[in-house]
Amino acid sequence: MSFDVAAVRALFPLLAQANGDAPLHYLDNGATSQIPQTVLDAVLSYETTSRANVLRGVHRLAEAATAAYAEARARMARFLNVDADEVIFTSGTTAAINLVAYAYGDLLKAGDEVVISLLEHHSNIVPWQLLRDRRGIVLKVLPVTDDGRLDLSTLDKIVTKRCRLIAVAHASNVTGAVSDVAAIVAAARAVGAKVLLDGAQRAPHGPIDVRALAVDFYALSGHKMFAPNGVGALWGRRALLDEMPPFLGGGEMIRTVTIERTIYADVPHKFEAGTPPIGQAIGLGTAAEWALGLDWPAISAHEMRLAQRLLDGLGRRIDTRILGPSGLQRRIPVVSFAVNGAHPHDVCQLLDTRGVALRGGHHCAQPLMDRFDLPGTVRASLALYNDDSDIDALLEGLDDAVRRLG
Amino acid sequence: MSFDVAAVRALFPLLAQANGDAPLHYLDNGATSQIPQTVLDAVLSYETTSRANVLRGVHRLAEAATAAYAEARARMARFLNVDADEVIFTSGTTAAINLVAYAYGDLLKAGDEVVISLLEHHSNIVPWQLLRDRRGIVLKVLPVTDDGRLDLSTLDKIVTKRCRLIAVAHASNVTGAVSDVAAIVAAARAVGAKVLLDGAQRAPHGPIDVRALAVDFYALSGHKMFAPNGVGALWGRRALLDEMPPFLGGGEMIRTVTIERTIYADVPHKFEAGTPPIGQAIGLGTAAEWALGLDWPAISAHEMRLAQRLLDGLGRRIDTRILGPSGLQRRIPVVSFAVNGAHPHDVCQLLDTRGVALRGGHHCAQPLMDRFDLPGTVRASLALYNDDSDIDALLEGLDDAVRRLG
Amino acid sequence: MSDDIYQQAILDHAKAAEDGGSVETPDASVTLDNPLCGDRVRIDVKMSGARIAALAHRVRGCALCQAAADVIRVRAVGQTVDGIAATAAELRAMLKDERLPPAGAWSDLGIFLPVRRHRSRHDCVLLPFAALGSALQQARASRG
Amino acid sequence: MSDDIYQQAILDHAKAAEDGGSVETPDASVTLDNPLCGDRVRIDVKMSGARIAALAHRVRGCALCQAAADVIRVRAVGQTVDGIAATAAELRAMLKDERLPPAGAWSDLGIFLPVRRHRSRHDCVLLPFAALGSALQQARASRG
Ligand SMILES: Cc1ncc(COP(=O)(O)O)c(C=O)c1O
Ligand SMILES: Cc1ncc(COP(=O)(O)O)c(C=O)c1O
Repeated sequence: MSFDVAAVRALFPLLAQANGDAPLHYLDNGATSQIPQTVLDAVLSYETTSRANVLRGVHRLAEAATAAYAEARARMARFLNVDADEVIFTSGTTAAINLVAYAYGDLLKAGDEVVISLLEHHSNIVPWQLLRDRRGIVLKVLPVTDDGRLDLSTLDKIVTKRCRLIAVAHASNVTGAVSDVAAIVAAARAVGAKVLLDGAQRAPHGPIDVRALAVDFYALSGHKMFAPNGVGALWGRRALLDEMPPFLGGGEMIRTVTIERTIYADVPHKFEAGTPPIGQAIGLGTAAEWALGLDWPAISAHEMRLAQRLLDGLGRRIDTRILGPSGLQRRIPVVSFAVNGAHPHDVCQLLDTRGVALRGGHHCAQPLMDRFDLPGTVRASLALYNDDSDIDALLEGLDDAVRRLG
Repeated sequence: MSFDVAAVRALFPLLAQANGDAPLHYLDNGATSQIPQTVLDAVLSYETTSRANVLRGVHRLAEAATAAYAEARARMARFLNVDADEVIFTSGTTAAINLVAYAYGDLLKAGDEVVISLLEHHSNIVPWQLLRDRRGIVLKVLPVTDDGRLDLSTLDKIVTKRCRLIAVAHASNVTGAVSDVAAIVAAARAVGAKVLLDGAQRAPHGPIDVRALAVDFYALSGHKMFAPNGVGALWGRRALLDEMPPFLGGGEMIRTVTIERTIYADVPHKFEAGTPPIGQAIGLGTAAEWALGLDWPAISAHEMRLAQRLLDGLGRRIDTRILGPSGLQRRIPVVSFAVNGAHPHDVCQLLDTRGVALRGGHHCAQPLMDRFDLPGTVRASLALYNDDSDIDALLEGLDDAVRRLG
Repeated sequence: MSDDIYQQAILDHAKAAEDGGSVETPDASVTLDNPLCGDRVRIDVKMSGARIAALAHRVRGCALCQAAADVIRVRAVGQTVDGIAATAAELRAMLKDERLPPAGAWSDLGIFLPVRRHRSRHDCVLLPFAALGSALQQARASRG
Repeated sequence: MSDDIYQQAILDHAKAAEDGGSVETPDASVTLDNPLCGDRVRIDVKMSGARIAALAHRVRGCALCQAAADVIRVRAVGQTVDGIAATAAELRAMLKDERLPPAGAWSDLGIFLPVRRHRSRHDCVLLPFAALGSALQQARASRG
C-alpha cells in the first residue's frame, strides 16, 4: 500500500492523543471530520501574526490578512477546478444552499419548479420549502431506489419545462450513494434548468472537478473536510451570480451606499456581506491545499477497502440491514445500517464505551427514513485516517451491544 | 492606576510579539480587535480534544462539544444579562441584522416604517433597503448633529404610528458617539415599535445590561470583542423570536421534516440552521467570560484617559477637524478626524511605516461621510490594551505625515 | 463508562415495553416525537374523575424511552394529574439538577440516575412523561 | 518601509493635480468612485478623430490617485483610444504581475513601482485610467 495511514493519523492532534486507556475509533466523519495540525497552524498564524479585517485596510496587518484571504479563495478554486472569483465563502453548506434559495430563488416565478430528492439532507429540503411558501414555486421530489440511490427512472417525467433547478446531493450522507450527475445535468439541460450539487459529503474524499461535472452551483462545508467550523463555500457560474440579486446586505458587498440607493460590488463580494470568517477561510484554503497534495487514488483504495471490510462484517449478521448500496460502485465510505431490536441510539451509546464514535438517528434526512419506515439508522462515516482497527472495533462492539440489548 | 495595561498586553500574542524593530501600535480595533491567548486556547481545546458536531451525537466527543456549546451560550447570555435561550449564535453582526430584517421583516406590511439613522454602518442600512424593496416598507432616517451624534430633536416627528422598528447603532463606528437609548426606547414604546441596537462597537468595551436598556434586539460580532471571526450573536425577546418565522432552513432548526410540511424547533434553534460555528462560539463564550472578570470601571477610565490624550493632541492642530463629539461624555474611545490637504489613505499609509495601524476611508458609513461632505476620515479605535505610547506614536507620525504630504 | 446506563432493570423494563397494553375508548391519545432522534411515543389514557383509570402506550424508541414508558404503565394508574406533573418535574430535576430520585411509588425512576451524565439522552427518558402530560391535559380539556 | 511610495515625483504630480485644467464642450465626461476608499475621479475629454484633443480632470482622492490623474493630464493628449487601453493594461500588469513599466512617453508611470507591494493601493493608481477608458468609450459611442 502506498498510503501510510499511521503517518496520516499522526497529523491529526485529536487522533494522536487517543491512547490505549481511552482508545478512539472516530467514525462520525460525516457529521464533522477531525482537523490536521497544519490547518490549525494556518489559523493560529493568522490570529497571532496578521489578525486584521480584510479588503479595506492599508496597514501591514490588513494587507497580510487580505492577501491570505485572497490566497484561500484561490486554493478553494483549485480544489474545485473553478475560477477564484466564482467562489463565495459562506458559513457552511446550509448557508450556501440558502443563499441560492434566496438569491436564485428571487429569479423564479410562481409555478416554476425546483426538483430535489427524497434522500436530501434537511439543508437541501427546508430552504426550498421556505422558497415554495415565499414564491409559490412547485417542489418536486425524485424518488429513491431500494438500495438508497437516486431513482432516475422517471427523471424525464419529473423534470418538465417548468423546471428551473435540480438540487441534489453529490453524495448521500446516509446511504453513501454518489449521484449520477451526468444524467441529472443532461435532464436539466434539456429543459434549460440549472443544477446545484450539495457536496458536503463528497468534499472530504478529495478534490472535485466541478468544471467537468458541468453543474451550475456547488456547496460544501469546511468542518467536514478537515477545516474549521463556521466556514464553507459556494461556487456558482459567473453569469448566474451576476444575474442574481444580493442576499444579505452589509459592509464589503457594496460599491456605493446612499439612503436612497445602493450599488453592489462585483461577484464574489456581492454575496459576502459583513466581515467574512477570515481565519476560518484561511483554514479552509489550507485544508484544500493539503488535500490537493495527497495521493487520492491510493486514499480511495484505502477508504474503499475499509468500507468493504465493514460491509462484509455487517453482511454476516442476520439481524442487520444495510440502508444503501451493497457494493463499492459510485459510493463514498459512508455506511448506514439498522439492527433488529436494537435502537440506533442504544447501539451508539454502547459502542461509545469502547471508544467507537458513530452516529445514530435520522441524520437530518427524515424523508429518507420515512421512505424506509425507519426511526433512524446507525451510521459509520469514514475518512482517510481510519484503519482496520476502527472497523474491527465497530464490529466487535456491535456483537456485544446486540447481546446486551437483545 | 488599578489597571495594569502591560499585564493585559501580555495576554495577547500578536501584541506581545511586536518589538522595537517592528513596533506595533494597533489602533484599528473598531475593524477587528486582537485575540487573547485564553480565547485561542479554548478554541484549540475544542479542536484537539472534543471536536465533534453538536446536539445530535451520543458519543463522548459529541457530548463534550454539545456541553461546551451550551456553556458558550450561557456565558454570552451573562455578558448581555439575558436568558440563554434568547441568544442566537450567528456568523456576525451583519448576519444578525439580516436575520431580523428577513424574519421580523416578514411580519411587516407595505407602508410600515423602519427608522434607522444617517450614522449607521452599511450593515444596518442595506438590509433595510433590501427589505424596503422586498416588502414596500418605508425607510426613515434620523439625522445627525454637527458633532456626530444621533439628532433626536425630531424623533417624535420621525417615529410615527406606522413605525414598527427603530434600528440604530449603540455606538457609532465613526464618531464614537453612544446613542441615547432611553430616549429612543421611549419614542418606540409610545407607538408600539420595537428597538434593535447594533452593538458591534459597544461590545468591546465591557458587558452590557441589555435588560436594563429595555430594547428588543441586540446584535454583536465576536471578532471585535476579542473572539474569533465567523461568529456573532443576536439577542431577541423570546415572544418576538417565537412569533418570527424562520430565516434559513436546514438541519438543527427543525422538529420534523416531511416533504409537505416542516415543523420548526424552538428558539434559539429555530434560527440556527446548519452546523453552527462551534469552535468560534466557544471562543466567543470564553471572551465573554474573560470580559466579565475584568475591572471595567478601571478600564473605562484608562480608555477615556487615552481618548482625551488623543483628542487633546488633535485639538492642538489647526489643520485637523474631529468628526464626532469633542468630549468624553457618552462616547467610546473611537476618534475620527480629517486633515486638511492630506488624504486619509496617505496618512494611514505613512503612519503604517511607524507601526501605527489606523483605518482611513468611509468606514462603511458612506451616508455619514456625505452628511459631512468628506471622502473619508482617519480613524483611531482604541481597546483596553492600548497605552500612551500608541497615542504618542500616532500624534508624532501625523506631524511627520502632514509635513511630507503638505 | 457510559454503559452503566444499561443496567438490568432498565433492560427489563425496556423488554416489557414491547407490550404497551391497550385502552378501549380512551379519553385522550397523544403522540409525541423527539426531533433529534426520531423516537415516537403514543400514550392513551382513560380517566376516572381526576385520576387515571387506565393507560396504554406505543413506543418506537430506544431502551431508555421504552423503559420510561413501561415505568409509567406500571405506576401511573390511580395517580392524579397534579401528581404526574410533580413526578415529571422531579424526574427532570433528578436528571438536570442532580436532585434525588422521587420517593415512594415512583422511586424506581432511580434506575435512570446513570443517564444524568448523558445530556443527549435526557429527552429519551422524559419523552413518555411529556406525552403523558399532554394526554392528561387533552383529557381534561375534552371534559370541558 | 512602505513610505517609499511617497517619492518626490509622486508628491509633485499630486500637487500639480490640484489644477486639473478644463475642457470646453467635452465629448464625454465620466465620474468614477473607488468603493473601498471614497476616492472620486472625473475625466472630461474632447476628441479630434480617433485622438484625444483635450483633457481635464477633477480628483477627490489620495496622492496616488491625484498623481496618476496628473500623469494622464500631461501625457494623454494626442493619444488614441487603443493606445490608452494598452497603457492601462501595461500599468495594471506592472502593479499586479511584476511587469516592467511602459516604455516611451508613459515611462513616468514607473514612479508607481513602489505601490506594487501594497495591493490595497493598486486601485488608487488605476482609478483615473478606468475613468479615462470609460470617457473614451462614451465619446466613441456618442459619435455613433
Ligand atoms: C457599527 C457596526 N455595525 C456593524 C458592523 C458589521 O460587523 P461585521 O462585519 O462583523 O458583521 C460593524 C463593523 O464592521 C460596525 O462597526
Ligand atoms: C449532505 C449534506 N448536506 C448538507 C449538510 C449541512 O452542512 P452544514 O451543517 O455544515 O451546513 C450536511 C451535513 O450535516 C450534509 O451531510
